[in-house]
Amino acid sequence: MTTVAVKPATMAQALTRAMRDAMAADPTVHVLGEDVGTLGGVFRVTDGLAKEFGEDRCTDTPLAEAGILGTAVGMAMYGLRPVVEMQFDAFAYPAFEQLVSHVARMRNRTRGAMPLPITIRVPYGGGIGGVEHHSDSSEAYYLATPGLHVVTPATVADAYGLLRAAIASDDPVVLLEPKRLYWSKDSWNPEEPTAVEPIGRAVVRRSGRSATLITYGPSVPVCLEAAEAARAEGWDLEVVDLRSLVPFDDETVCASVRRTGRAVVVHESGGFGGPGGEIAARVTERCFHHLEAPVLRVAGFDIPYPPPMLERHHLPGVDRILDAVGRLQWEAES
Amino acid sequence: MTTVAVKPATMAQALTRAMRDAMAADPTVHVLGEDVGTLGGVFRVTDGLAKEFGEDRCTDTPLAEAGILGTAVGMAMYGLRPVVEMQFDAFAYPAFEQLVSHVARMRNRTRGAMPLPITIRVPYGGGIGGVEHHSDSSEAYYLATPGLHVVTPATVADAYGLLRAAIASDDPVVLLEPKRLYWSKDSWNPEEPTAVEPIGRAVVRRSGRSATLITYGPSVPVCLEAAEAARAEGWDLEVVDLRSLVPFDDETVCASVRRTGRAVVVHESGGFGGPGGEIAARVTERCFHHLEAPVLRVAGFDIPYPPPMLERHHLPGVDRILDAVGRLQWEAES
Amino acid sequence: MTVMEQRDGYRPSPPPAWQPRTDPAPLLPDAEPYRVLGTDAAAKADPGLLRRLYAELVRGRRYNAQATALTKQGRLAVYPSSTGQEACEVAAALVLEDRDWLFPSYRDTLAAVARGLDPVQALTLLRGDWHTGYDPHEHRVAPLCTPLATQLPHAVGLAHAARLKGDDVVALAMVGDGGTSEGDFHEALNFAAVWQAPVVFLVQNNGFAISVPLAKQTAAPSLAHKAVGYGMPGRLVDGNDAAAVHEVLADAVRRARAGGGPTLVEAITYRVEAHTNADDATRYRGDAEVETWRRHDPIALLEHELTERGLLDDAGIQAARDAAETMAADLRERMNQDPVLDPMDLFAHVYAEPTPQLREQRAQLQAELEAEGETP
Amino acid sequence: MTVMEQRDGYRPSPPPAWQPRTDPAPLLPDAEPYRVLGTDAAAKADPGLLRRLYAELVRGRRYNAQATALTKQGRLAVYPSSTGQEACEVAAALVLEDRDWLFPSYRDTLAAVARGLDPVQALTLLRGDWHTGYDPHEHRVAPLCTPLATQLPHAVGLAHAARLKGDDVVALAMVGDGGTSEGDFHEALNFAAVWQAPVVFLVQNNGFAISVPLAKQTAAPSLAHKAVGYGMPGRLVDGNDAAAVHEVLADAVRRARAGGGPTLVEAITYRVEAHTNADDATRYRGDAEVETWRRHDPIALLEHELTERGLLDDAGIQAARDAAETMAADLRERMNQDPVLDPMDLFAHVYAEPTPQLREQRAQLQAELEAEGETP
Ligand SMILES: Cc1ncc(C[n+]2csc(CCOP(=O)(O)OP(=O)(O)O)c2C)c(N)n1
Ligand SMILES: Cc1ncc(C[n+]2csc(CCOP(=O)(O)OP(=O)(O)O)c2C)c(N)n1
Ligand SMILES: [Mg+2]
Ligand SMILES: [Mg+2]
Repeated sequence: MTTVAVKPATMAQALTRAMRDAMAADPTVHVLGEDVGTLGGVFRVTDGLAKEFGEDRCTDTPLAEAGILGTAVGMAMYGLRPVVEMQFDAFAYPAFEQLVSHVARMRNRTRGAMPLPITIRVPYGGGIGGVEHHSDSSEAYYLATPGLHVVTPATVADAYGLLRAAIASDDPVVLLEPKRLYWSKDSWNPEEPTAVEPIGRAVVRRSGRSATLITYGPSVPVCLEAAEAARAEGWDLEVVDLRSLVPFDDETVCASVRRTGRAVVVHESGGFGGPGGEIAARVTERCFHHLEAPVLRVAGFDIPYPPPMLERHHLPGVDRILDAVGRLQWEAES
Repeated sequence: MTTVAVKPATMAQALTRAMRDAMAADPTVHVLGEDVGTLGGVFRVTDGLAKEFGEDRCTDTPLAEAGILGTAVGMAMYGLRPVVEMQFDAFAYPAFEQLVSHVARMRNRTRGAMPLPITIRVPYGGGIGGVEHHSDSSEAYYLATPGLHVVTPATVADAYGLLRAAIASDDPVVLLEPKRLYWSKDSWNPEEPTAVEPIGRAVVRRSGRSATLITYGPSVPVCLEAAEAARAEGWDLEVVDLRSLVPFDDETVCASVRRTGRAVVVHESGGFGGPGGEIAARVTERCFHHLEAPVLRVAGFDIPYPPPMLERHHLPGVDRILDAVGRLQWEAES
Repeated sequence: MTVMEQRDGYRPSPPPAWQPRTDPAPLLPDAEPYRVLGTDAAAKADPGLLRRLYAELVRGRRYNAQATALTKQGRLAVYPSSTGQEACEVAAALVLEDRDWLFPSYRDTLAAVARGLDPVQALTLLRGDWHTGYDPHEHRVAPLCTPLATQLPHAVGLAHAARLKGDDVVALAMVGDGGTSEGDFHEALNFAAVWQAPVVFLVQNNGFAISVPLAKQTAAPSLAHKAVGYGMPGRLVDGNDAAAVHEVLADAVRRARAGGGPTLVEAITYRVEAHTNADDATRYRGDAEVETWRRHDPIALLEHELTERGLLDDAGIQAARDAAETMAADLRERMNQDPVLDPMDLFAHVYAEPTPQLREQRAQLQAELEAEGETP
Repeated sequence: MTVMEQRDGYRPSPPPAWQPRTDPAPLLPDAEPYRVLGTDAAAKADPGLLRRLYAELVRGRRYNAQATALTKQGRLAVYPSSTGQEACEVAAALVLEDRDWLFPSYRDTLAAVARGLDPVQALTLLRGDWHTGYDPHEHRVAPLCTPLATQLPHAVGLAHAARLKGDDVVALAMVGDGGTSEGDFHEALNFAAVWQAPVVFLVQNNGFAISVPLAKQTAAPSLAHKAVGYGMPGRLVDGNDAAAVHEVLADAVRRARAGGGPTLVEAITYRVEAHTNADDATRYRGDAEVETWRRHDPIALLEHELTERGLLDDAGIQAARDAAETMAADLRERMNQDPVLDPMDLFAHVYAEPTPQLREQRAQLQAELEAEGETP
């Protein structure tokens, strides 16, 4: 074993380490995808795995996403635990039929006889100056597909923990990796044993009493920044990082909203039909009489992801979040 | 021209008639898909078109959905107006990349220089005893894809009107056709000129004062039935048929909810991440202080569509709707 | 780099990477489909195998007829019959070892049954009480697959996984002529060839994809010719000649087992009945064509061969039919019983553990059923 | 139908539907890629065409160098260079008539430029100020396509539509070796052949799909061999020999125009630079291989031919270079200007008319920008 990184580590390194540890612990774990072998992936997240475990364990596939996911289904049928890398969010779409019609349903179709422990790693979201088709936020599609778990880390430690959990899960897990956090660092130490995060648990990243920002993935750091900035306005914001979109942690989210009485859902994905609608609706269903104001949403616009030079106008930023917080009817008029 | 049907007509016949009228009026309208020619489609919705307009206008394609939609893109680029039939909801998934990455975006990518006037007809939903993959409600996927219009008829007249509008639209329109309403009849007269429905307009199907049922497609008749049954409980329910999911008619929906103060969204698609979340969230954002209770949702369960013998347990029925209405906090406790 | 620098670099002949890596000639199918019955090759066929094939064909034909009858009685939601295609179905099942895997499409319940699956379990999907009615691991039969061609990459992945594990397992995947047009067909065959996976692709070219005839499906010389584009051999076989199908598949299986990689087999056959009981085939084809094919019937072909050679007498024929009738009677009886269903199963298998959301929904349905007095 | 009825139906020979509908032999590519330069065929080549190709190659190389330089100056977000592949790019552009259509991939800005597109417009996508920087109808160049192989069915549909309309239009679609593995490649070629659409598929086999070499992409004898599986001819050509590429494409275009249907052309070339400026090619290939290919350079090959034959002298070479430098200087200058962007464009082209929802969102952004004092 070679040393992967010194602390602080990046999210990309934590993901690499998670796969490496899983592959070392369990010979049935196989990584496959485009350029994941020799190159180590276009984001270098699989760096070194082919060298350490051989090309049969970390395989450069032909360039065909349905083929990648479809063969992963067959490998999982035979008892392997494939970890599939989709090179970019939009390039997972060719595999959509395999995902929806097989990956998500095989356990159910076979009354549990044929579970598919497949991890599907999807780099998602924008903010990296990528040209079209390289910055989609596709979580709405996965969310609406029963049979999939959908998780997304916002911290280096969670990247490790959630990927380990995904690989260990007997069910298919879509791991949405926020591209623009790949190179974010924190003090996670890759040389020390690190927790496997149970899938389905949100976490309060910052406590506050005025209102709750409900968010995940790439928007978590933005919300934390907004919460800091909000202090100047006299607001003490709580930030909940969902981490898992499916299953959804109603308990943690609702406990927070009941405490604060106000909430804003923040995500980069388009607003219309996006995760925010589901989240706002379920929070409202459960916390209606605790709400001082409707749950608001700050999301990407309902447009195809913009070209690099315009993306900053699209991405939910601190100002837009504070603006929404300001509209939470602090002087309730009825 | 041959006579298509006498009154009353079925929804399937109205759809056929819409294509026939559009093809007669505009030589650039072309129908393509699997079995749409000689056979007239597995639901017979394209019956007679190949005979009347020739196989070049109504074409049996090879069996490949991405190919069908992808070639339709090219045809639209050259000025045709393709009307594509996807044989069943789940068999549209192979075309997902073409849909999301091209159909929905081409106008935007080219700053309006290359609009794609493509109609994509997708038979959707269950209740017809179909085996797996034949009863999906896939609207959540289309809803979350900016650039598409998404419409769905609940009446014979709307089937005609919306399909005409879809074909006339310079933008891609996904027309979700409720399978179990294909053979529903009403007194629509196919021999008389019939209105093209403007896309984006909901309609109040039944006026009422107690609460609003917000619904669309196959759930409209169920909601109307529920509204009748609700009279016994002393509730006078309003039923709004959305018809168009994108664009969304906030005006009509919110006007109704502001009037009634209570709302239940009803659809057959899975609840989690389904259209109901979006609808409930936006209604709440806009009508918060008019709401006596949270907007509730009655939806399919968050499971793969069940086998025929169990589907009745899955589908939102009258009882489940009335049950939700009953939970609208008629004696508001705060 | 400027243009100038290039001038010295002149080398007229291209780098050696250009040599084709495989010779295409052996990959190409013969012009005529391979036949055994009624040809000289028949003499070399194993009589025991032929008799076994015969018994299974007779049983298979009866199975198809019984299943179709069950749709008329409302006992099956739908049935895509393989009548006329029994030679392919049966040969595909018989050519495999127990440890091998079969990947059937929706039309291939017969292959699953011939492989040993309980017909009632094989028909669960089409009866409508559940999706897959059997544990795929028990007989190594993957779930009947409805989304066309999507089962092909599964077969490749499974075969590849087995090979990586060092297991001697071959996967045989079945697909129709229409299914070959899907992208998944292409991707699966390409992966199989690149990985040299031990998999055999059996295309049953039965002339139609629902109403669409082959000529609207492809312009290829034959579907077997697609093999060369992946670097695997393509074989063309008379799909109504059970002995020929078995031999060609057996060759392919042997090759796969020996590490020789995948094979694409096109079996030319005919869908004698409608696409399913719900289909009206008269809308798109004439009786004459059907009749031509009925006269090239797989059972008749094999029966003729066996009786001519004295390998089968009237008693043998009767025995095969009696066995088929016994199977049919048993099937009929068991399919006439209403399956016992638990609505709570809707939530039981979506995930290993139901999510909190599904637990809520399960409780809701449970409460509804109790209110209705319909407690399971 | 019982088994009994079948017996009379015995007919050993199969129905005539079995005859292969096309002869595969003419569809198969030659074993060796077609070459012109440095062979006897060169004598027959049109000197005017060769000189035109040469000028475009020189300009193309310079264009590639300039675009790559612009990435270093931060003026382009990313650039996938076609250095070393200019013969394919240029021949693809020059072989088409004005009324024909070109379907380029992300790597093919050069082909678009050689077809007449303003280089600044062609580079818009890669500069990042918009997606497609030009009106596709103006030069009949479809938007540069990033999702691999998805442009191929577009080309087929467009060509088919033109033919239905009775227009004499051919579509030429470009794709990489990696792109041939995608399902869309398969579906597009199949549709094209079934419809006999006037389309030419040009595969630039440049040895790599990012880091993945051809041997991991396919086991086929050649990519051109895939053609036979669709029933169209496959041609293999030296992709660095501009005269050969032009001739093979011209044949295919002529065939398409005459109603002969589609052709698949595989041009064997090499991606001399990294996948894009963001890629580190040393991670997956050695310098030696690159050097071998640099010595089989498309410009050098053609320059050698022209000078040997007295069709080009030093003055001619200099003139080509001067023209290229002029283009590069102009490109540099114009790319160094910041594009003027209107954030409101985000909402302008999603639909013909913005939806009420988009109007709300536009108003929100407008208000934000006004608040920031950043009114457009
Ligand atoms: C992806 C997909 N598209 C469409 C269908 C609908 N469909 C079911 S069977 C069929 C025809 C299949 O023809 P073929 O592959 O030749 O098989 P056969 O029915 O002849 O056995 C079609 C179009 C499907 N099941 N899956
Ligand atoms: C559907 C899809 N999957 C993955 C990618 C990411 N990607 C961009 S270029 C590339 C390699 C393409 O190789 P090839 O087709 O040989 O073209 P080349 O880059 O060599 O010109 C990949 C994998 C993509 N653009 N689209
Ligand atoms: Mg068929
Ligand atoms: Mg390449």
